[in-house]
Amino acid sequence: MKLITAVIKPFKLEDVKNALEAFGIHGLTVSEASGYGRQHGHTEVYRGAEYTVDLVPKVRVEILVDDNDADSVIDVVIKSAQTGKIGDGKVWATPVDAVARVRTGERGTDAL
Amino acid sequence: MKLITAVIKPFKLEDVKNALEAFGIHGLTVSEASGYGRQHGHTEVYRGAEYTVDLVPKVRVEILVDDNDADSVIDVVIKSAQTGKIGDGKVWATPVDAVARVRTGERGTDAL
Amino acid sequence: MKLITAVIKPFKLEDVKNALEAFGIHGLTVSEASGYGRQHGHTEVYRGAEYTVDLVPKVRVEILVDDNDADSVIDVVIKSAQTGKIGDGKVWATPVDAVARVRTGERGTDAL
Amino acid sequence: MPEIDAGNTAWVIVATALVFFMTPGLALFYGGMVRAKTVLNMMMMSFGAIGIVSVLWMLYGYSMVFGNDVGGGLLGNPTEFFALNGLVDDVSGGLPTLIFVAFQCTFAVITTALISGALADRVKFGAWLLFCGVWATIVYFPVAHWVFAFDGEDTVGGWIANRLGAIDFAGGTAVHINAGAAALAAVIVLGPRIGFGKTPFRPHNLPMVMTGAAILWFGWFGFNAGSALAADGLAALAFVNTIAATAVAMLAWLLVERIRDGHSTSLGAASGIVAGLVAITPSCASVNVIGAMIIGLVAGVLCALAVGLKYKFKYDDSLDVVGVHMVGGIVGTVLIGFLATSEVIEDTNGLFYGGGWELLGIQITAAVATIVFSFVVTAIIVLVIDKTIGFRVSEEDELKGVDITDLAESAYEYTDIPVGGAKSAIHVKGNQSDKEEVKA
Amino acid sequence: MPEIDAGNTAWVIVATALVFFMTPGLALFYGGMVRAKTVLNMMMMSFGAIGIVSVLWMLYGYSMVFGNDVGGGLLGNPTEFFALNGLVDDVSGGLPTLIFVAFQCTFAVITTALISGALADRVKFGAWLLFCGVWATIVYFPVAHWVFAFDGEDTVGGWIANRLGAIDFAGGTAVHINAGAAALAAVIVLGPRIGFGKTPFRPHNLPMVMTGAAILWFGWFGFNAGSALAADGLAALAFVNTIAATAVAMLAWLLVERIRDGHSTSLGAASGIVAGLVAITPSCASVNVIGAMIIGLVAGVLCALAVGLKYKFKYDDSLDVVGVHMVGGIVGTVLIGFLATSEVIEDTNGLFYGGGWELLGIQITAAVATIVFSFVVTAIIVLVIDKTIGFRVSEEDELKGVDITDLAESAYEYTDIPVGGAKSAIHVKGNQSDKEEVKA
Amino acid sequence: MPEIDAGNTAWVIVATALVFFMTPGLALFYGGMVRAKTVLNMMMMSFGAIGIVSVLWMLYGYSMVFGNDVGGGLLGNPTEFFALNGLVDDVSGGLPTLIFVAFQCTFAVITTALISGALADRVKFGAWLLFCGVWATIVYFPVAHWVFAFDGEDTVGGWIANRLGAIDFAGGTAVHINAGAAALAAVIVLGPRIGFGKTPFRPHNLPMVMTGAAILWFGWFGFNAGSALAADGLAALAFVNTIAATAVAMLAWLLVERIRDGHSTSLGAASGIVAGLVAITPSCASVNVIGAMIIGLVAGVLCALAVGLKYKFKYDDSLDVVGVHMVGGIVGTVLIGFLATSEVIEDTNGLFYGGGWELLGIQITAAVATIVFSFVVTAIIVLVIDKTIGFRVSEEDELKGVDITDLAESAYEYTDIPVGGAKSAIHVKGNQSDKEEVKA
Ligand SMILES: Nc1ncnc2c1ncn2[C@@H]1O[C@H](COP(=O)(O)OP(=O)(O)O)[C@@H](O)[C@H]1O
Ligand SMILES: Nc1ncnc2c1ncn2[C@@H]1O[C@H](COP(=O)(O)OP(=O)(O)O)[C@@H](O)[C@H]1O
Ligand SMILES: Nc1ncnc2c1ncn2[C@@H]1O[C@H](COP(=O)(O)OP(=O)(O)O)[C@@H](O)[C@H]1O
Repeated sequence: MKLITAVIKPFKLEDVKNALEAFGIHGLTVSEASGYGRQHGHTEVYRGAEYTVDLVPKVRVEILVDDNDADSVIDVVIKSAQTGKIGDGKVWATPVDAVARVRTGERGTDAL
Repeated sequence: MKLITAVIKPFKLEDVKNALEAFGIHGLTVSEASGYGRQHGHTEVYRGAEYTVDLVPKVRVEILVDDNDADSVIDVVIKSAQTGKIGDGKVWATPVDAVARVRTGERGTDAL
Repeated sequence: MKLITAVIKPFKLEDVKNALEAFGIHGLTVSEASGYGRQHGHTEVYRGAEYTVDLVPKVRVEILVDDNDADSVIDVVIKSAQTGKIGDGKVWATPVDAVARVRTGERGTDAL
Repeated sequence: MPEIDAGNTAWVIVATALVFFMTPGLALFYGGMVRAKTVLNMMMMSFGAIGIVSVLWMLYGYSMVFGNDVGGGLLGNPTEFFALNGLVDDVSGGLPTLIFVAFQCTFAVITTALISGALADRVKFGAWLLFCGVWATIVYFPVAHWVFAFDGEDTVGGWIANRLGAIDFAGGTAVHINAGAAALAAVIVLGPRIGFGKTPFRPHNLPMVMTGAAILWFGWFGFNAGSALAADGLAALAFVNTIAATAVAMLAWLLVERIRDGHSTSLGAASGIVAGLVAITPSCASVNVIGAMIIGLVAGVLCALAVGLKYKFKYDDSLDVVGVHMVGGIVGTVLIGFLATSEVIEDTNGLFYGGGWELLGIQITAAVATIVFSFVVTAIIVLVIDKTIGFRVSEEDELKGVDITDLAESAYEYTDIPVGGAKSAIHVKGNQSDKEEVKA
Repeated sequence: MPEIDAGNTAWVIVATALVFFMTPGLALFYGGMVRAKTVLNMMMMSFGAIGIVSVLWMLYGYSMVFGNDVGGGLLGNPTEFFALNGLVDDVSGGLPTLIFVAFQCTFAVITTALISGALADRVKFGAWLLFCGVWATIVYFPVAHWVFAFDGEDTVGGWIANRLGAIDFAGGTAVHINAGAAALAAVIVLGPRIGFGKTPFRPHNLPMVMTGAAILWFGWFGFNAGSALAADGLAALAFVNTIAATAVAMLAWLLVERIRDGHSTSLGAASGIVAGLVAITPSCASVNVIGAMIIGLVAGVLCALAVGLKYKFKYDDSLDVVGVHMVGGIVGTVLIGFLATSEVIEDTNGLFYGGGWELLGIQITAAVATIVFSFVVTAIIVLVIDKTIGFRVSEEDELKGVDITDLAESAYEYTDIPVGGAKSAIHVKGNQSDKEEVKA
Repeated sequence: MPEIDAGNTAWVIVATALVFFMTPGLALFYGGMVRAKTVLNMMMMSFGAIGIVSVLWMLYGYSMVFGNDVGGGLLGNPTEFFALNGLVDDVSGGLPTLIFVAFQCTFAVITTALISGALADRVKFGAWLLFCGVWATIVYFPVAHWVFAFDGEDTVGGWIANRLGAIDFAGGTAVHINAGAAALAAVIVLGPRIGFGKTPFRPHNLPMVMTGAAILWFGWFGFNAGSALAADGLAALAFVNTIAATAVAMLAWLLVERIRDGHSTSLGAASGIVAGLVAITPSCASVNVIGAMIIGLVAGVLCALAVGLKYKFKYDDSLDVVGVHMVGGIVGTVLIGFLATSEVIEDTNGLFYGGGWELLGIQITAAVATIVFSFVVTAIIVLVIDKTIGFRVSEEDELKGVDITDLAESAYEYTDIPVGGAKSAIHVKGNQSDKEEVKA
C-alpha cells in the first residue's frame, strides 16, 4: 500500500476531490498547511512599507491507495490541481506497511 | 522505527490518549484534519435547501514507535477509538529511517 | 528521496526556515500541530483550580530532500530549533517512493 | 425663533447615533454569513456605503429629499439646501434641523448598505462604491422624498406621504422594500456566485452574525422609536412594538425550522430577528402590541419560507435581502391595512378593526410603486456599471476569495505560522494577486 | 392627563435600549467562555430568553408584577394589564407607561438569561425555552413584584419594597440573587458536565468574553442610572458609582489572581467587572463614591474567591453564576446595611454612618427570602422538566458538542476546507447527527 | 439651588455612556491589529486604564482638573473635590455635577488607553498599570486643566482655555495630541518590537479592527456632540460634522492606498475613520459641513502618509498612535485657524473666512505646548519605570507571545484539540511559562 500526499492550492481542492472520485477513490484526508518553494518572496505592502512574505496557504490531501493505483493517482492529482502557474504544489508517495479500519479492525486492502 | 498515523473522530481523542498512555506510549503529535470515506455524503439542510457535504472533522494522531510496538499500538488505537459506527477512521504504519530528538540531538530509539 | 518531518516549537519556525534556506533548501511545507512527550503534564491554574494539561502547541515542518541531504537536513533542523529545554521536538526521516511537481508533472529530483 | 425642546432633541440625537450604529451592525451580520475569504469585502461594502452616501447626503441628498418639491411629489429641490446651506441655526418641530439631517442621513446609508447582502463574494469594491453613489442619488433620494417628506405650511412634500397618504412610520417602503427590490434586480443582472445551489456557502462565523443581529435590534430602537422625533408616548409605543414583533418573529422562524428541518438554528434566530424588525418598521406606530405580535408571526413564518425560494427560482440573493427585507417590508406595510387601530393612531382602522378596504389599497399601492421603481432603475444602474467598468470580479478571483484579490488582505491570521490556511493573506503589491506567480 | 416630561422620557427610552443590549452582551460574555463546539447553544439560550420572556411579559408578566396586589404583597393581578390593556396613552411619573413596561421587560429578560451560564454545554435548547417561560412566570414575576412594585395612591405593591422596606435600587435581590440562587438549584439537580473537575473547559474566545463584559458595563449604566426613572442627580450618582465600584472590583479580582496564582488574567478582569456591576446594582443610589469603591473591593475579592468553591463542593456552576451573581448580589444588598449614608439617601444611614442594626437586618431578610424562594421553586421546575421531556442532552451529544447535535450548526468555519476540524459542522437533516452514520 | 434641565442631562448621561464605550471599542480596534498571541495583553491595557484612571479620577483627578487653579492656570486644587467631596447634590450649567464628573472621567480613561497602541506586544501588564496611574496624574490631569477648565465666576481655570484662548471643542490637544506625543516618547525610550521592519506584524483579526472602529465612531458622537453639554444646536452641528469629516477621511485614506499600493484595504478604512474622528474632535463646533469635509480630507491623506514614516524613522509606533492621533490632532487643531467661521461660532473666523493670523498662532501654540510637555514628561516616566521595575518583557517572552507569558492565557481555542497551534495556551502556574520546562 502507498500513501499519496499532495500539497495543492486551496481553491483547487474541489477539483481534486471530484477527479479522485471519478477515478474511483472514495476516501481521503485533508488538512491545512502552508509552504513555499519557487513561489517564494512576494512583495507585500503593509501600511506603505514593503515586506517579503514567504509562506503561502496550501491544502494537504492524503490518500491511502493500493500499490498499483499509486502512479495513476499521482497523475490524477497533477491533472486536476494544475493551473500551470508556480505554486501548484507537490505530490509524493510513501510506502505503507500496514493499514487498519478503526471501526472493524480489518487490515490491509480491505481497510481502505 | 515506525510512524503510526491514526485519523479518528475528534471526541475520541481523549480516550486514545489515555489508552496509549496506559500502554506505555509517552509521546505523540496531534493535528486537525477532515476527511471522508464510506461516511460520505450527509444530507445537510441549509435555509431549507439540501446539500451533500462530504468532509467530516477528524483528528490526526501521529506516534513514533519501535518496530516491535507498531502492531500493538495499532491495536490500542483501534480499540480506544472505536465507536462501531462508520467514520471511525483509519490507522496506518509507515517505515521511518531515522529519528532525532531536537533538544539533545540523540538519534534512534533513544530519541523517542 | 526522503521526507524529513520536524515537530518544533512555534517560535523557532523563523530560525529553522532561515537555517534551511542557508543550507540550500528552497521548499518546505508547514502546518500546525500539538503534542507531548517528556514535556508532559503542566499544572495549569484556571479560576483557582489546578489542572494537568498535556498538549503543547507545536509546528510541523515537512521537507522533501534528496537521499544524501537527509542527514544534513536533520542536523540543520536540530541546530536551529534547539533551545535546550524540553519540548524542543522531534525530527524524523521517512522514505519517499516518488515525487512530482504538480505544475509541470516533472518527477523525481527535478520535482523538488 | 422657534424653541428647541431639549428632551426631544436629546432622544433624537441618541436615536441618530443608534441608527448610525446599525450599519456596522449590518456589516457584522452580513460579514459573519459569508466565508472567511470574503468577509472583509462584505464588511467594506457597508463601510463604503457609510462613506459615500453620507457625503452625498450632506451635499445634495438632504435637499433632494426634504427640499421643496419640484413637481408631482417626485423629488425635492437639490439646490435648496446644498451643503446644508442655511440650516446651521434652523429649528423645526422643536429640534435643531441639523440633527434631523443627521438622523435621516443614517437611513440613507443603511438602505444602500442593505443591498450589498445580495452581492456577496463577487463584486469589485470600486464598482460597489460607484453603485452606492448612483443608487442613492437616483433611487433612494427620490423614494425617500415620496415617503418621508411631508407637506409643510408653504412647502410641498412627496406623493406617497401626502397625496396617497400611505402609512409608513419608519420606512417599510422607502428603506426595506426599496432595498429588497434593488437587491433582486442586482442579482438577476449580475448572476449567481460560482457554485450557487451546489455548495451551501455556510456562514464562517455565526456568533458574528448573532452579534450583528443584536446590534441591529439595539439600533432599530432608534430607527423606529426615533421616528417619533420626540420622547413621547408614540416613541414608547414604537419601542414596545419593536420588542414584541421581533421576539415573536424570532420564535416563529425557529419554529418553522424545527418543523421543516427537525432543528432550529442560530442563523434562523438572527434572521427571524431581522425579519421582525423589518416588518414592524412601517407599522410600529399604528398597531397595538397584539397587532405587533401578529405582524411578527407572519413575518417570521413568511420570511423563513421565502428565503428558500431563491433556490427554486435560481437567483443568488446571497444573504437573503429579498427574502427578508422585501418580503418583510411588504408584510409590515400591507398588514397595516388589516391591523391599524384607532386605539393607537387617530381615526385609522385596518380591516380587522372595522376599517374599510381603502387603507389596504393605499398600502399595497405604496409597496408596488416602490418595488417597480426600485427594481427597474436599479436593474439599469447595475447593467450600465457592469457593461462599462465591470461589476464582478474575475472567476479566478472569486474562487480565490475577493478579500485577497481585491483588498489584498485576509481577515484572520490566528496561527503562529505567518500564513496558514485560507485565513491569511498574500498581500501583494498592486491589486493582482498573481503578479508574482506569472513571473515564474 | 399628567404631562410627559420629555427629558426624563428621553433618558428612560435610551436606558431601556441599553438594558436590552445587555442580554446580547451576556450572550457574548457567556459564549466566549464555553468551548467552540457549544458557543451557539450558549448564545441561543440568551436569545431564546429574549424571545420567550418578552412575549410573556407583554401578555401577562407586566401585569403580574405591577398589577394591583392580589394578597400579601406576593403577586400582582395578572389580568389587570393583560396584553398591556389600557396602557397606550397612560402616563405615570412623567413617563409614558409603555416605556416603563419596556424598561422592566428588559430586566425580566436578562434575569432569566443569566441562569443559562450555569447550564453551559449540556441542555437541550427546547427544554431551555420551556424553562424560561415557566421560570419567568412562577419565579421572576412574583419576586419582581415583591421588590419593584411600590404602593401607589390606591394600589398595593410588593412586600419587600413596602412592608419590609428593603433598599434595592436596581435589582440586587430580584435580579442577581434570584438568578444566582436559581442557577445553584439548577446545577444541583442537573449535575455537572462530563469531565467537570478533570478538564479545565477553557474559554474558546477571550476577546469575545471581554467584549461581552464591556457591553454589559455599557448597558448597565441604563440598568442602574435608568432605575432613577429620570435624568436627575440620582441618575448621575448611580452612574458615577457604577463606574467607581466596577473599576475597583476589576482591579481587586486581578490582584487576588496575582497573589494566588502568580498572574492576573483577562478572564479575571471580565469577571471582576461583572462582579462589581452586580454588587453596585442594589446599592448605587444609597452610597457615596467611597462606599461604592468599598463595595467594589469586597465584591471583587469575595467573588474571585467564591468561583473556586464549586470545585470543592463539586457542583458545576459552569460560568460562575452563583459565584458572581448570587455572591455579588448578596455583597451589594448586605453592604447597604453598612454603607448607606444620609449624604445621598434621605434619612438613611448604615452601620458605618451611625445607623442602627435594623437596616442590616432588613437587607439580610430580603436576600434570604429571595434565595429560599428562588432556590426551592427553581429546583422543582428543573426536576419536573428533566423527568418529563428531559433537560440534558445525551452523553454522546454532549461529547460531540451540543451545537452540532442540537442546532445542527457549528459556530466557525474559518478554513478553505469546507469542513475542517471541530470548528465546522455537519448540518445533518433532522436533529440526530448520527442518522447517516447508522445507515452504514 | 439651580435647576436641573432634564433634557440636557439626559443627553449628557447618554453621551457619557457612549464615551465610556469607546475604550472597549479601542480595545477591539487595537486588539484586532496585533497578532493572536498578544491580543489579550493589548485589550487588557485598555481595560486596565479604565480601572486605574477611573479610580484616580474619582479620588483626586477631577479635582486636579476642575478644582480652582492653584497658580498660573497650570493645575487645579487636588484636595478641593477629593473623593468628589461636596458634589452629590451640586448642579452646574443645568446638569448634576456628578454627570459632568463621569463624562470627563471617560475622557481621562480613553486618553491614557490610547497610548497603549504604541506599546503593543512587548510590555508587562503590571508596568502598564503603574504607567497609567502616573501618566494620568502628572500628564493628563494638568493638560486637561489647561484645556477644559474654564474660568468661573469666582474660580480660575486653565491657561490654554482662558489665557491663550485656543479653540479645542472636545479635546484635540488634551486628548489626541497629548496621547500621540506621549506614545512617541514611549516608543523612543522603549525601542521597537523584535522583528520590527522585517516582519509585517499583520492584524490577526480585521473584522475585530473594523468593529472597534465602528464602536469608536458610535461613541465619538458622545465625545463630540456631548461636549456641547446640552441637547442643542451646537450638539447637532458637532454630530453632523462628526459624520461628514469622518466619512471623507475614510474615503481619502482608501484613495491614498489605491493610488500608492494599487488597492484599498479594510485596515485603511478603519484607520481613516479614526483619523477623521481625531481631526474633527477639536474643530467640530467651529466649522461648517464643508469645513468638516476639508478637515476630513486633509486628515485622511496626511495620516495615511504619516503612518508610513515610522519605518523611515525606525521607531515602532506599533499601532500608529503618533501617525493617527498626534498628526490627526494637529490637523484638526491647526485647521481651525483656517476654517473656523462665524457662521457657526460667534465672532470667530479662520484665515479662509477673512479672519487674521492670530487664531492660527493661538492654535499652533496650544498644539506645541501640549506636544512639548507631554513628550518630555512621558519620556521621563517611561524611563524611570523601565530602569526600576522594568517596562518590557524578556526577549523570549516577547517571541512566545506576551499573552501566555504574562497573563498565562491565550485568546483563542477553536479546535477540539485542547491545545492546538498558537491559538491556545499553556496556562502555567505562576507567571513563568517555563517553570515546567526547566524541571526536565
Ligand atoms: N522541498 C519541499 N518539501 C516539502 N514541500 C515542498 C517542497 N517544495 C515545495 N513544497 C510545497 O509545494 C508548494 C509549491 O511549491 P512551489 O515550488 O512554490 O511551486 P512549483 O512546484 O509549482 O514550482 C510549496 O508551497 C510547498 O508547500
Ligand atoms: N483512502 C483513504 N485515504 C486516506 N484517508 C482515508 C481513506 N479512507 C478513509 N480515510 C479517512 O478515514 C476517515 C474515516 O473513513 P470512513 O470510510 O468514513 O469510515 P470507516 O473507516 O469507519 O468505514 C475518513 O474521514 C478519512 O479521513
Ligand atoms: N513518540 C512520539 N511520536 C510522535 N511525536 C512525538 C513523540 N514524542 C514526542 N513527540 C513530539 O515532540 C514534541 C516534543 O517532545 P518532548 O518529549 O516533549 O520533548 P523532548 O524531545 O525535548 O524531550 C512533542 O510535543 C510531540 O509533538
